[in-house]
Amino acid sequence: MKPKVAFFDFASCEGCQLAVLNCEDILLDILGLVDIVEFREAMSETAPRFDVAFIEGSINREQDAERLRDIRARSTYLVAMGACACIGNVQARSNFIAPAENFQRVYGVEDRNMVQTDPEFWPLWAHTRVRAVKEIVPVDFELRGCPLVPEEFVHLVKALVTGATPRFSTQAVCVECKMNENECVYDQGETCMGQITRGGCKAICITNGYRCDGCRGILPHANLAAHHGLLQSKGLSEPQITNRYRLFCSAESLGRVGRTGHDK
Amino acid sequence: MSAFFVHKEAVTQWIRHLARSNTVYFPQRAGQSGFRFKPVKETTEIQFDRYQPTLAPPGKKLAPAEEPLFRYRKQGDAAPELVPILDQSPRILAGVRPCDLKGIHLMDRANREGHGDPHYLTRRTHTILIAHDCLQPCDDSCFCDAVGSLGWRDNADLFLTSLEDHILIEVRTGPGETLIQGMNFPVCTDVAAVKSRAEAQRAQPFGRQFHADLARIPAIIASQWQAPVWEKQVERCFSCGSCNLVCPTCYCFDVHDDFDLTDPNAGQRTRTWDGCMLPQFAEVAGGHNFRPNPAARQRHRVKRKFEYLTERFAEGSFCTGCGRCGRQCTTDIDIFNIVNDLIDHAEANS
Amino acid sequence: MSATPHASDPAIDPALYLPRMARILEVTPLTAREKYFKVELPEPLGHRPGQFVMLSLLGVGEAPISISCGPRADNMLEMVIRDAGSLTHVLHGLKPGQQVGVRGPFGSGFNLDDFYGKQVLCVVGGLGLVPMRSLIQPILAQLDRFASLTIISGCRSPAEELYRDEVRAWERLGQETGKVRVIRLVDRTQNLPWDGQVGLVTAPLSSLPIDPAQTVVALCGPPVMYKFVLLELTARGLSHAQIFVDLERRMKCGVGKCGHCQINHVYCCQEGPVFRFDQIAHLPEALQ
Amino acid sequence: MTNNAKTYTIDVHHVTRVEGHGNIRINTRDGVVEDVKLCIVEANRFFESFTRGMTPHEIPWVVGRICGICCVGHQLSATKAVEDAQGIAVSPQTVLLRKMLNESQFLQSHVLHVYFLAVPDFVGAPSVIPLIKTHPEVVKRALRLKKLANDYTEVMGGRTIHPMSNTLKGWRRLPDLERLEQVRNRLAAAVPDLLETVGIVKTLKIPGYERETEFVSLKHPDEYALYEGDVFSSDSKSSVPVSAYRSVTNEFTVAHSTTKWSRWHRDAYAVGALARVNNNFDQLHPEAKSVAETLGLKVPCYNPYMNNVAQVVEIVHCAYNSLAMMETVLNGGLQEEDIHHTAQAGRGFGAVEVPRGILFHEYAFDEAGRCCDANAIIPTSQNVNNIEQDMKAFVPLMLPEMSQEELTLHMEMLLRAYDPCISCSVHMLNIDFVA
Ligand SMILES: Cc1cc2nc3c(=O)[nH]c(=O)nc-3n(C[C@H](O)[C@H](O)[C@H](O)COP(=O)(O)OP(=O)(O)OC[C@H]3O[C@@H](n4cnc5c(N)ncnc54)[C@H](O)[C@@H]3O)c2cc1C
Ligand code: SF4
Ligand code: SF4
Ligand code: SF4
Repeated sequence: MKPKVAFFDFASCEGCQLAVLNCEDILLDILGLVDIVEFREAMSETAPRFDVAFIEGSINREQDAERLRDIRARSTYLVAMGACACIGNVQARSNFIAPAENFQRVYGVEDRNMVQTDPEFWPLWAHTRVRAVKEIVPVDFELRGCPLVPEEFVHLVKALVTGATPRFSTQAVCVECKMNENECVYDQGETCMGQITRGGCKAICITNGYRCDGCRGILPHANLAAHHGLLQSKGLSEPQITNRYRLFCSAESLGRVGRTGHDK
Repeated sequence: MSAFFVHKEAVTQWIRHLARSNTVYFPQRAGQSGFRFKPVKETTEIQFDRYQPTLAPPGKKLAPAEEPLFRYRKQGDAAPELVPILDQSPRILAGVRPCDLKGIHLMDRANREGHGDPHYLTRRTHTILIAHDCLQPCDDSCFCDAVGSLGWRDNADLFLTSLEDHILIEVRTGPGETLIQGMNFPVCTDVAAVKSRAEAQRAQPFGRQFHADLARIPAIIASQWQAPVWEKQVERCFSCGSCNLVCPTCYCFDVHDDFDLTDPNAGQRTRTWDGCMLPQFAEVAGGHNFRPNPAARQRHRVKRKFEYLTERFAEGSFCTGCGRCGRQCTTDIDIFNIVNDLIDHAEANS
Repeated sequence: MSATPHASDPAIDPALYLPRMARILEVTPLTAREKYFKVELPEPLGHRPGQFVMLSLLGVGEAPISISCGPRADNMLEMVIRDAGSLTHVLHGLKPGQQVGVRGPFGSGFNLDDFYGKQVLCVVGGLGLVPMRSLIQPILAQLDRFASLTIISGCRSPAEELYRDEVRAWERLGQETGKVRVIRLVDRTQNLPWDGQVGLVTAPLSSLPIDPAQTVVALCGPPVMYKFVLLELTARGLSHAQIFVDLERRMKCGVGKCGHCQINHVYCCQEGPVFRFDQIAHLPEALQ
Repeated sequence: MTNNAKTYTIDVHHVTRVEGHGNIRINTRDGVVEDVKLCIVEANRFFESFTRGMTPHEIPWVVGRICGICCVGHQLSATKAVEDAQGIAVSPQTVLLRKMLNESQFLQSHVLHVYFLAVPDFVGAPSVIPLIKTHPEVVKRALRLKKLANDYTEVMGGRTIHPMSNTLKGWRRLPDLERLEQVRNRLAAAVPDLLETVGIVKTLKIPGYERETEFVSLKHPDEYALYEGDVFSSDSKSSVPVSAYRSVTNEFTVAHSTTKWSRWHRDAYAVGALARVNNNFDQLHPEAKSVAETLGLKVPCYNPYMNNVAQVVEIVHCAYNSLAMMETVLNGGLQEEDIHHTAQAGRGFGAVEVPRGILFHEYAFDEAGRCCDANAIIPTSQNVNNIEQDMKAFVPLMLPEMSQEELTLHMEMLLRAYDPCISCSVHMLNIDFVA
């Protein structure tokens, strides 16, 4: 029996679903291994139950959390797909800003006043807080990265089919940087999050001339004190450092690095 | 064997010439500060003078970051078809410096011991080494002289020494000889004289030196199991493994299987670089980790280079002093400093 | 001109990493987490007690697994596998008739010469019984060549007991011959029926009727066990040279190349996994 | 039973095969349309709020995350806005590379939309998956084209989604010319596939509903505007500079509104492929023009369902135009450029055409060079008003002829024809009015 697979999206750019659709040369082979029973971005069908639910996006509202719990109840395995689902991604930066402030900045004072005085709107903004999927329901596997790494998606699908345990890197991005023989970002006078970031992306950003901004989240064993000190020694100010730590891995770095609470 | 004294320009032409019918790797500029061993093309700049150790040592061409061990195809009840993947493509590594030359020698030893590793050794027999001497330290991170790599030339097929605008080419092996056949290079009549002129130009002292004789270092380090140096030196360590992966004498690996999407009955077993500084390196099923903290891992790495493998293979040092690990460590942990700290600590407490 | 290669290296064995195929003959659950496997190889394995094989499934992976049977002339290989991860989980789903890959045997193993004529004491914890059986079987097969055999076998609860019937058969053999003693322990009965003792494997050691001068010990169990058993044995006056330990480390190749199994300067897969303890007692990482 | 007696409540939750979440709700009573609403139910992500504090370099990289489908467009529009704010002028080489990067995404996005999201409707399939069995050649061809377009993006940008090579002042790592040459050769060889595409689209039965509207797009004196130009209106027949974009979008909130609406010269306007083809038809590549003719697209065209055809026309245009640009790069080579820049204070504006229409970005930076104000207006939010107007106009026409199912399908098709990208809904109030 081919496993029944479904895709669901929450607050995200839907780039991870697209990354799956972008596996053009192997898409048909993957469809030979699994049955896709729900994939809103690409098809109209829906299904009551599935073996594997892929969840894309962060959970920002209670109504989304409810929908997620329902999906969890209907699936055997649940996979968090992409940085939004795994760690909250860039939008989790808004957790450090007061909700009313967020609202005003995007919609202006008038709209903010309107929604603040009309109770019908309250649940929609007052409770907005960006959460990773694992903050709400148990997650079996994580496909990290912004966007996810197609090779890891394929690896996971294969493992699900054979019954093997999928293996994802728990090593720093530096490992893959060395495998690619990249020049270290620090040797170019820049700073990098690679040393404390989970690998698995083949250090693609550095390989293409950029630095690592940590989209795959902070390693469990990360030496944050050392990294913070290193950034300081390279001349970054405290606000600059905070900004860097919160670029992608905000939710995961909550309480681990930098200040917490609301910034002005 | 024979020796030639050739103008640099002609040597450059010769390397380009070799590259037309062979894969020739030569250190080439990469990025703002680094060099890489990359295949020589028509447009490649071949120069021997301005050298920085490459990001990865040339020996890694013999043990790539990821390499298939074998391919398989299951065939129902019958035994599966298994095909080992041995890379027999010929290659020439040119511009290899003494530290890396010794690194390859040490890799040869480790890979030939006991069960010989067929993948490394097959590549090795198909590799020709054109080495080049160093008369000046490449930068202030290296310490090749301190670990006895500087004079290394044993496993070179051809050994080159630059002297002003000429290069002395010493032929050391049969395969080396074939590379200069038909070149009509001017024969060097007095090798000893050229060498002593070169020797006179060699920097003194050459690069960083330890606070103790190399011969005493294994015993000193052995006595320092509990030294506070370990903890102090790794406070800043990220356990990123960079120091392992760029080292010319690190060869540990991990293994994994993968089947083909197009045919789930076929696939391959692959090995990838691993390193003892990485946190899960010594973790076993059930979660027990035999080296759970960075200090224990760092101690293992240093002792491998200066004590364990040194004794196992009766080599002066398994560290070649190339300085890569210190250069690549973003938090400036340098094996040279660790060893010196240990020596100092041992002296202070004896 | 094209470069001529160096002369071929006699150390090259192209098949070093290729598994031989074996067919599963029997799979029997021993506990909730462990299954017994009997597989048939194309030719006899030719192993010593205490050696291990690299067991693999193509497309899934490879792992070191102890040989659980004594040396034998036929093509059989017996193993006990705990569902502990990727490969072992898939192995648990296999049925007789299916194929597995085997490389080996690897490692040092026990040398029976060290045990002949001695009072043999085997101390095992949990899965340690699995490799120890490869030593116990040949001893039982030629009991007259040994002074006695004492087996102290502990596990966490009655539900985790391995080779339940076989161990009791050894016990009965002891009653018949008077040469074999089996002490079975559990840490806790967890309210299950239990006909053995309750406690740690170290408990019976202090009062065990053995002659320290005539005793040789074989020890295998989880990492925490060694330290305490060794303390007890030393207290009984045994020297390190009389004790053989069977250690576990992470292994990826089995042939001394991948570097994972190093204990200080020693390669566990080459010089081990069985060591005479005096040869490694000075290694700080040996019993971590 | 007279048609006039129809009383429907059509309520499509989370319309499928579009980017992001949107609901359609239509109430009719006794054949009279009481209410048509398009509800955007995507959760807020507050990009314009949390970008504050970021450096100029980080902005384009991060705001690309507004949308994975239009990530290149967001990145390029933001890059232009930040460069404007930072007083950076870029070289012709960089402009050329950015145009290529942008067109690579046009190719990818249009192919995805036409084949995977729209075609199933026309052949009555719920998704592309059944088509693998019934129309394997079509699916394989589509996959081949999409792969080619993706490889093109990857060569230009480093990866297909959220590429990292482009930055302020130029390219961090220039595209590899060998790989570009391979893509060029494959693209040249793909022209037959493209023409096949045209053939297939020709067989599709496109609903014939029309409503005159205002078309807004970039316009450039020298070329079919996709990367640069002023903002042009088909109503006023004139342009305003990008910096005056607020006078174009005029975002406003209406009492029953589900989103922020836009309007310029009349109650609503449309952006996207159809708007561009209408506004800039003369500058299309000749091959694209002839394809438009083959497919019966004559400007001005007021049938929104024809947007899919306009997309095919643009696929052809981008293919030929890209081949020409690749030729330029391959012949002239590429020069490394200095991309160092020290952040400074300033405000700037940027706009590019993305597959779904015109995309505006605006940023301001404080004295420390940190972002202090941000605004992005995406094509779909500009289109939403127009889509609702279309629905209001078409439902009464369709009602007498169609069953509820057909009507629902036609409404979904209409929405999908606009290729809405709701994920990017930076400016959409997330209010679901469905009780
Ligand atoms: C000499 C020897 C003999 C053994 N004998 C037996 C035996 O008889 N029976 C038995 O059941 N077991 C035995 N084992 C243990 C057995 O080898 C492990 O349980 C087995 O390796 C698990 O493999 P797996 O693929 O199922 O688990 P894996 O999926 O490999 O994972 C199990 C655990 O191993 C670690 N791990 C392994 N590889 C990696 C990696 N690449 N990255 C991160 N973590 C990793 C992790 O801690 C993980 O939790 C023996 C081990 C040795 C060394
Ligand atoms: S290099 Fe860093 S930012 Fe880039 S994909 Fe990898 S983890 Fe993400
Ligand atoms: S330990 Fe460091 S200095 Fe020594 S050989 Fe390895 S990388 Fe070079
Ligand atoms: S010593 Fe440096 S390079 Fe090595 S693991 Fe630690 S931080 Fe990484």
